[in-house]
Amino acid sequence: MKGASVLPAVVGGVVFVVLALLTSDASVLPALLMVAAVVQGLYAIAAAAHLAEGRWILPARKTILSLHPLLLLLPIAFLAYSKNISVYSWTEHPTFWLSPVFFIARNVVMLLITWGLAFGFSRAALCGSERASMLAVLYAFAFVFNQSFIAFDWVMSFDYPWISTLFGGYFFIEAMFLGLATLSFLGMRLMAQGKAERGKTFMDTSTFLFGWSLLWAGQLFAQFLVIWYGNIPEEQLFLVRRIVDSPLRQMAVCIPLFLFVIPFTTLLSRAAKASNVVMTVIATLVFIGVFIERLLFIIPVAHMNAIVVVLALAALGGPFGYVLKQGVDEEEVTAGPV
Amino acid sequence: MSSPRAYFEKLEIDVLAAMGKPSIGYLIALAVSATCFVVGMGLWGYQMLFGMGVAGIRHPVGWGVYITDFVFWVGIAHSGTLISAVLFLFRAKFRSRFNRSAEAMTIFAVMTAGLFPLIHLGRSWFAYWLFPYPNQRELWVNFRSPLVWDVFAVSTYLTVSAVFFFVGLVPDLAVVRGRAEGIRKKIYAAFSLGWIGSAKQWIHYNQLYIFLAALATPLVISVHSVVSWDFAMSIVPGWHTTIFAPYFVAGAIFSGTAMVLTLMIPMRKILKLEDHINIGHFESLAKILLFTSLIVGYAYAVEFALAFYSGHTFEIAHFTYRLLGDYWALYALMVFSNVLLPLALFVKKLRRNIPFLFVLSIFVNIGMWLERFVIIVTSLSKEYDPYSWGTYVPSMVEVGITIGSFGLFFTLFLIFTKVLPVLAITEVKETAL
Amino acid sequence: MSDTNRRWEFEDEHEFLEKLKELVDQGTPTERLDVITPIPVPATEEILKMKRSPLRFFTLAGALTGLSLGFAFTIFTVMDWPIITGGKPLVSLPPFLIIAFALTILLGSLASFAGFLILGKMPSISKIQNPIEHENMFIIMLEDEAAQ
Amino acid sequence: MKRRDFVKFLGVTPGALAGSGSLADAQERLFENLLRPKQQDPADMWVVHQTTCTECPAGCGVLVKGREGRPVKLEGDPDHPINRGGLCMRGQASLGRLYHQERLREPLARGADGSWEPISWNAALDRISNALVESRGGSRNVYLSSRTTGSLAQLLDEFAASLNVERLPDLELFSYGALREAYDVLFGRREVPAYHVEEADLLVTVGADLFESFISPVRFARHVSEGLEHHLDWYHLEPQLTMTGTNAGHRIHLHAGSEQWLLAYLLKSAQPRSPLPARVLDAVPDVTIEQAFARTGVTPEQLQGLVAAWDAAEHPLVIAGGVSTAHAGGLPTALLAGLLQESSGAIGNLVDFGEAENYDSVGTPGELVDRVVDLASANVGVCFLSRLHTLAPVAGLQEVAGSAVLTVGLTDFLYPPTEACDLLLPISHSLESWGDVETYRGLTSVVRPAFTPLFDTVAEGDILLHLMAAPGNWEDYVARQWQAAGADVEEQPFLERPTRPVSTRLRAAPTADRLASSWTPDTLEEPVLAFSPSVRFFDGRSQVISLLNEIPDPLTAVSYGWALSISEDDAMMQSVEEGHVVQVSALGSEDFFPVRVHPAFDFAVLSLGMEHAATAALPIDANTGELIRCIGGVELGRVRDSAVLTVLSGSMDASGRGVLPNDVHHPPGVEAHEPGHEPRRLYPTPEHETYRWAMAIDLDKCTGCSACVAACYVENNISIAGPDEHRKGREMSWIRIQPYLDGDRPIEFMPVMCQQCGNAPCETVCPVYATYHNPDGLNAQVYNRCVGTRYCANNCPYKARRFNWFAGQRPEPMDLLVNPDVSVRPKGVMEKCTFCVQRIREAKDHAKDEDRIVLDGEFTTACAQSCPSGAIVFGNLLDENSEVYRWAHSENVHRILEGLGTEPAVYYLRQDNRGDTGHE
Repeated sequence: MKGASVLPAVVGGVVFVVLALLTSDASVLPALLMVAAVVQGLYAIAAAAHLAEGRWILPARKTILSLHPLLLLLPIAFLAYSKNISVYSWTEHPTFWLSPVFFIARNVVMLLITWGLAFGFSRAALCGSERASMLAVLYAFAFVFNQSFIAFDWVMSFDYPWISTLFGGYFFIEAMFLGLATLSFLGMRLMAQGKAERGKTFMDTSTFLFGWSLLWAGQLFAQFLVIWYGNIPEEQLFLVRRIVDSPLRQMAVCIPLFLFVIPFTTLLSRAAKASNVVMTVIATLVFIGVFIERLLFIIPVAHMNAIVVVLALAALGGPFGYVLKQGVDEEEVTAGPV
Repeated sequence: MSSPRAYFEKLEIDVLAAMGKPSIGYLIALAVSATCFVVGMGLWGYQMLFGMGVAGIRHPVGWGVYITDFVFWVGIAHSGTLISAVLFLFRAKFRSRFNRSAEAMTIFAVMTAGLFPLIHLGRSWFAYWLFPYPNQRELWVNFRSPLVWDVFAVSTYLTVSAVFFFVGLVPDLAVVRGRAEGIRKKIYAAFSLGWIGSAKQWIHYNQLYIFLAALATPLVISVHSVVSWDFAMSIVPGWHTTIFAPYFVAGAIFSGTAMVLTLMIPMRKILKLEDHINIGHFESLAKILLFTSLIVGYAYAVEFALAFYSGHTFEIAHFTYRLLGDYWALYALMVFSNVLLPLALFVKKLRRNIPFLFVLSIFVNIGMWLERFVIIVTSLSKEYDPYSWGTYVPSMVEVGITIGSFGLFFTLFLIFTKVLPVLAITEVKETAL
Repeated sequence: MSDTNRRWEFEDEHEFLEKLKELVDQGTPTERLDVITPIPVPATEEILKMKRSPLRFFTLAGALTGLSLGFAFTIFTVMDWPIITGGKPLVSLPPFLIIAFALTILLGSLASFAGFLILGKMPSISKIQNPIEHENMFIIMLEDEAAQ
Repeated sequence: MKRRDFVKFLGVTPGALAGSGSLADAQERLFENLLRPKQQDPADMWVVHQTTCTECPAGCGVLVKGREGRPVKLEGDPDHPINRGGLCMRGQASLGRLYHQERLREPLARGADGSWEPISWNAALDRISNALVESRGGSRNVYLSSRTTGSLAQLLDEFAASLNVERLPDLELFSYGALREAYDVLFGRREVPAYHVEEADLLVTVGADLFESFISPVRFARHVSEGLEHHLDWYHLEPQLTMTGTNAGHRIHLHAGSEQWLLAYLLKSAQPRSPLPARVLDAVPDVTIEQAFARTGVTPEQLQGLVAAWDAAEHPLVIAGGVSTAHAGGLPTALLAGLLQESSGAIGNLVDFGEAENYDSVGTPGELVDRVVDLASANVGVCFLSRLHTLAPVAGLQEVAGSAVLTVGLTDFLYPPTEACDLLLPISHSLESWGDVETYRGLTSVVRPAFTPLFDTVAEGDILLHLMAAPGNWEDYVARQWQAAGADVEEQPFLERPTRPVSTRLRAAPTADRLASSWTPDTLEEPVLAFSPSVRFFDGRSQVISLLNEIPDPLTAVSYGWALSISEDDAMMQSVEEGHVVQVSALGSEDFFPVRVHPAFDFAVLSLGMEHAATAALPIDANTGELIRCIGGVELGRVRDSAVLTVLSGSMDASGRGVLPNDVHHPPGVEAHEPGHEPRRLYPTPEHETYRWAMAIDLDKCTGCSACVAACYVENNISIAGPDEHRKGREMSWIRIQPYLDGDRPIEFMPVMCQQCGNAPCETVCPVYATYHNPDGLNAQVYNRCVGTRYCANNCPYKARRFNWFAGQRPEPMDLLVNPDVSVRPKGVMEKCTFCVQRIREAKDHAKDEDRIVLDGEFTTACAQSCPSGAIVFGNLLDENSEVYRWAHSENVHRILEGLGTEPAVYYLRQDNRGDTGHE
């Protein structure tokens, strides 16, 4: 099973690196952001479930815990991308925090640490040792800081010196949002393969998605309101560029729609929470919504090539999907309902 | 274990015993708290008579201890609904040991908090102008002002918490009714609304309780977000920052949980409820404490780091001042109590050590009060224009009124322990099986 | 003796449930059966084939009213007397959303509570005056037809 | 502003007094005839009288704006030749003297136990008459007053002659002894000439504090700012920092007492335009640049620069004065300055004896000391002390006054001299009585009563006339004087007589001799104690006015109490800290002074406000008879304890904060927000239809004199907070002069008031709409809607909002000093600058009646109106022809904290690096 997951990872990684080296703009960034978010997010959920002794993750546990090779892929991919670091305007006037070397170094180190802890946690958890809990906690720390720095460094620093202190938190909330959506997919596949029967815990995943959409909306509003109300030109410029000037501005409306309005309203009903169709749609919308948002962050401030964006996404997303599929297929029938 | 009924009976007896004749110690405590409250109100009167100037607040520090107290008490109010609603949704069993007192605490804390916006007004006697009604010239309030949001958020919070509290009480009031005599029986009967526990009642009751919990949860989040926006909506460096909403919510839950510990640990002893509340239950609270303290710590770190990350003159100047300026000692104590000390909870031994938890909870209460004070005062005392810089020192009036607010809170809580069952009897029964 | 006005009391939940099931299986009309329990026993709902409580419609109605009222109210006031503050647009939806949210929760919960009282027929004067105490017993009551 | 449009004069029919009639009913009759504005004008009508300010000898013309029979505001008279509309803070605040609670309200006589007891006017005057009669038996009567000119001087002489009273030379702390002595030596004219700085292209001032107290500060401020228009180059050399110094393009610090060396060097090194007699030149020691540097501490570069500028200039003008002529080297300094004026051909035009100040009757403290010595032996009968706030400078005077048979004080306050008095006659304020002032040759201005006296007070003139038993009253007397001059005192606010050019010839012999004899080779030993001119208290006489204590000193930002200002280095060397209360050796007295450590002050100079000189017995310069204001070799004594100074400035360092129009900090690669350019926003800034009231302030012209602050206080009924509140930072001023340290000048002054933002952060946060954006672009404040959350103040980045921590105190009769157009704010509400909305409303109503919009310059705010240097313009930004539009769209315009996007309506103008070398 390891080999099965390592190989595609390597392939995808190579393709991605090549793409990154060929391009000189930010085209590969969205893919990098997405995969970093979803994989780290899934692990975060696994860790949380482990600590909370949440039973609801059990069926897909193995699958998730076998994702760590993809986490190792991230530092490599990031290094390749950082060849195009000049897409950040601050590189013309580096500061202490924003100097290319420090920038690249700290991110690579953090990605490696995150991978290491995820690896350790997977090992410990699967062989059920005590150290798992401790590693889970450490991973949670790593996850939070890593996603925060991904937010601040990879995305926010495009609009230097604009800052939003919640940006980091917003990112790891979204990462877990994606994680939950993935979990929902896994649950459905497991049920489809008859390896688990519909039960309370699938509902729980849906309920979590429901709650998360509200939480996410809160995070979004908390940032928007402060900037909208403060009316400080430098801050408003960030929003103006994206929702007033951006070529994608019409699509901006999709973000709250896909990530909050639709999930929240539909999942109000208990029936929807149990329905495969609904959950498939919702989980997909979450993925699309987050991806659009990532694009929207970058488009006004850095050039991207549509084809490369898609190819890069395939290069990293492909292995990810494959590994999950493999994992689920190799899961043996679990005791108890999902 | 013996038959469930035996346990039920014992539980009822134990809990209702707590509502029996007040001890001398109780009466003294009540007298002291009441006195503090009365003195505090007296000082408020004095302030209204002579003017706001008797407080220490000054130009440019327009807000001081009063707003600090407001935020502090609203924060305290938060654990109640959190423990009740959120944990209910998460089906966390240990909640049943705390939800009753926590909810009571919520209500009393909100009432206390509600006083401070009035106290800090230059013209308290016109406080009603903040309520949404048209004056003679049909001028309404300014719904764009965070202070009006406060009015809505806090009053909603009080109402919903009260409803939630009462609904949870109904079956227990019926229990008390069953064991009470004479006039007390009649009163409890009336308040239990004729609850008998028939299936037809339970089915609606369960629905109601879930919905109230589901509505209260986002409310908890929103209320303290709104409170945080009192600051974040401004353009004051140190206030105007996006992380405030989640940061304050976490802080609120943090301080609220600490207050639950502060109250429950002695209460458990005094009311002899050791059989029903065990160390495991406290450990669960300790975990919440640890979790929220980590979030708070994260917020401290991010605020600080990004100030320097951005290179903004004002941000850098402000956070340097917060760290090294006139109030450095308070800031240091705050970081110690809210971030460093709680890290000890990673150690299971300490998580389960009740004296330690008690001491810790006191530190956290102090630390969280200081957090609000530091945020409010340091930000205002050195703002944009250096000509208008100045440091603030609270006056005795402010100190007195603050003590008075504790007086009010404890008076109400002490009365509560005597008139209502401090444990959610029915739910404890439910979870005991 | 006939099956009218029978009353069974159990100390144990399971015995109670079994008896209840038995009664229902015997074909006792569920509307004549009533149970009183010191704690909620979800199982009874299934046995008695009770319908899911319509309380949620109260909640929904209340919440929606609150939401719309919140926006209508705030927008009306700024239109009624337009006053510019801080260069913000007259109809400033982001702030108004906060008011609307608060009212949604407020009316939502109040409506739910009202729904509870109405559906549960509370407060009930008769039950207040002479309540039935379960005394921690699981009770089954069978009313006679006359009571219908 | 057309004064004639609205000026209304008092119609007073001269009430002929029966010669015998008692003074009391003379008063009655006189004021019955004064019209009572209440009856003749509706209460909402301003009644404006033209008169002359007597707060200091400068004699500026003022318009007294009265309502309901009481004056509530003074404004500079736009037509008056001295101030042309400007008025200094002392003038603005002088109403505070009129309405002062502690003003004498009735005649007082010293009781047996030494306490004051009321006495009737007639009784009091009879006592004096009797004493005068008794004094015929050989004892001498003396009359001492502060500077007296015009009709009163005339009357005093008659009085002295008719009642055998010796009139002593008038006592002034600023007697210009050195200058008058020097001009006497040089040209035989013992006078203070007029200095026409507006006609010079290079101005070199040596210690002359043009903007604080030197001759006529308001006029100098106007002339210098006119000079700046045509690029007047200005070198100011002084031992200790003054407000004037901070305004000079080149401010050069030199060692106290070394001025003569610098001037000698300049005289010798510059090319003379009209060569001086060899004999005179020989008397001037040759000073090499090294010597000059060694003596003065002025670097060779600076010296050469100065000489170069002097040679290059067409009309250079040097003025010595202030502290630089008030020490042992004072006379040679003044002499050399005179010689430079002579050699540069300034005498006769730039230095004009034709319009010399009228100081005829004023003696120096030195002269007075001689008289006292002579009087000490004689026995004094009646001793009159009129309008004196101190006798301290003249040793022994207090004793002489005390030993007199009857000492009569004519005064409005219980100033220290009254301790020597047996009888006190409360004299009317100049707004309550007739009179005139001859400021300089060729200009006499009327002092005209604006309303009936508040208390039982009488004009000095009437007292004298009564004692002389002369017919007619003081008003008639003044009128007669004016008729004699062919003018009508009723009609003319002032009388300008053509002045004959005065021919002067340099008197070589005495000049040379005096130079040689008075030359002092040694400069003062450092550290030096200097008595700085005080823009707030003049020579201390104005310190009784509470408002002037409330407004901080522009240099030190200290409001209440004396403070000894020292540089940071001195503080370090003397190991004292701010607030330490120390003793100063030189003064010997038991006085202790709290220390104000000030980065901008010069090393080895300790400065103390001139108002302190009014109480300390300072040494007197033998050459000139002038008070010594620079004392060498002082030491700080022990630190007694520590005090909290009432410093209103939180910090003077605004570097990189975008407050001052200097570089606003932006992170690298981020371009500054360019002025006037509207940034992209999520929602637009409000538009305005007809008016967008705005203000523009030229920081190059602003001298920091704080006249605007005083004007604002009086116009807007701002309450006085007092020292204790000031220590808590709770001042109430709506406009403040913020002093900033900034490489450009020693101190930058920045007037800051509510910026009336287009996107005002304060407005949105108010829950009750107590503040909002009105259609004219004003940030309106509705006092009676305010509940006092203070949120607005927290959120105002300019901190322009003031909260009423307590109910404002207005001790009777100060309660009469209220502008009825402006509500008095109750406790617990927020208040702030409204751009004088009451004036805006008045102007708009007026325009509406004539069915037009308000014209530019039709009215202006109190601060702009009062500004002596015309640094503030106010108007409608939407009117493209308006002055404010021109200013706001000129170069180097800046708005405070522009990066916040608040779109303020106050524009600040400043040339970058004005004065290339900045302060040396």
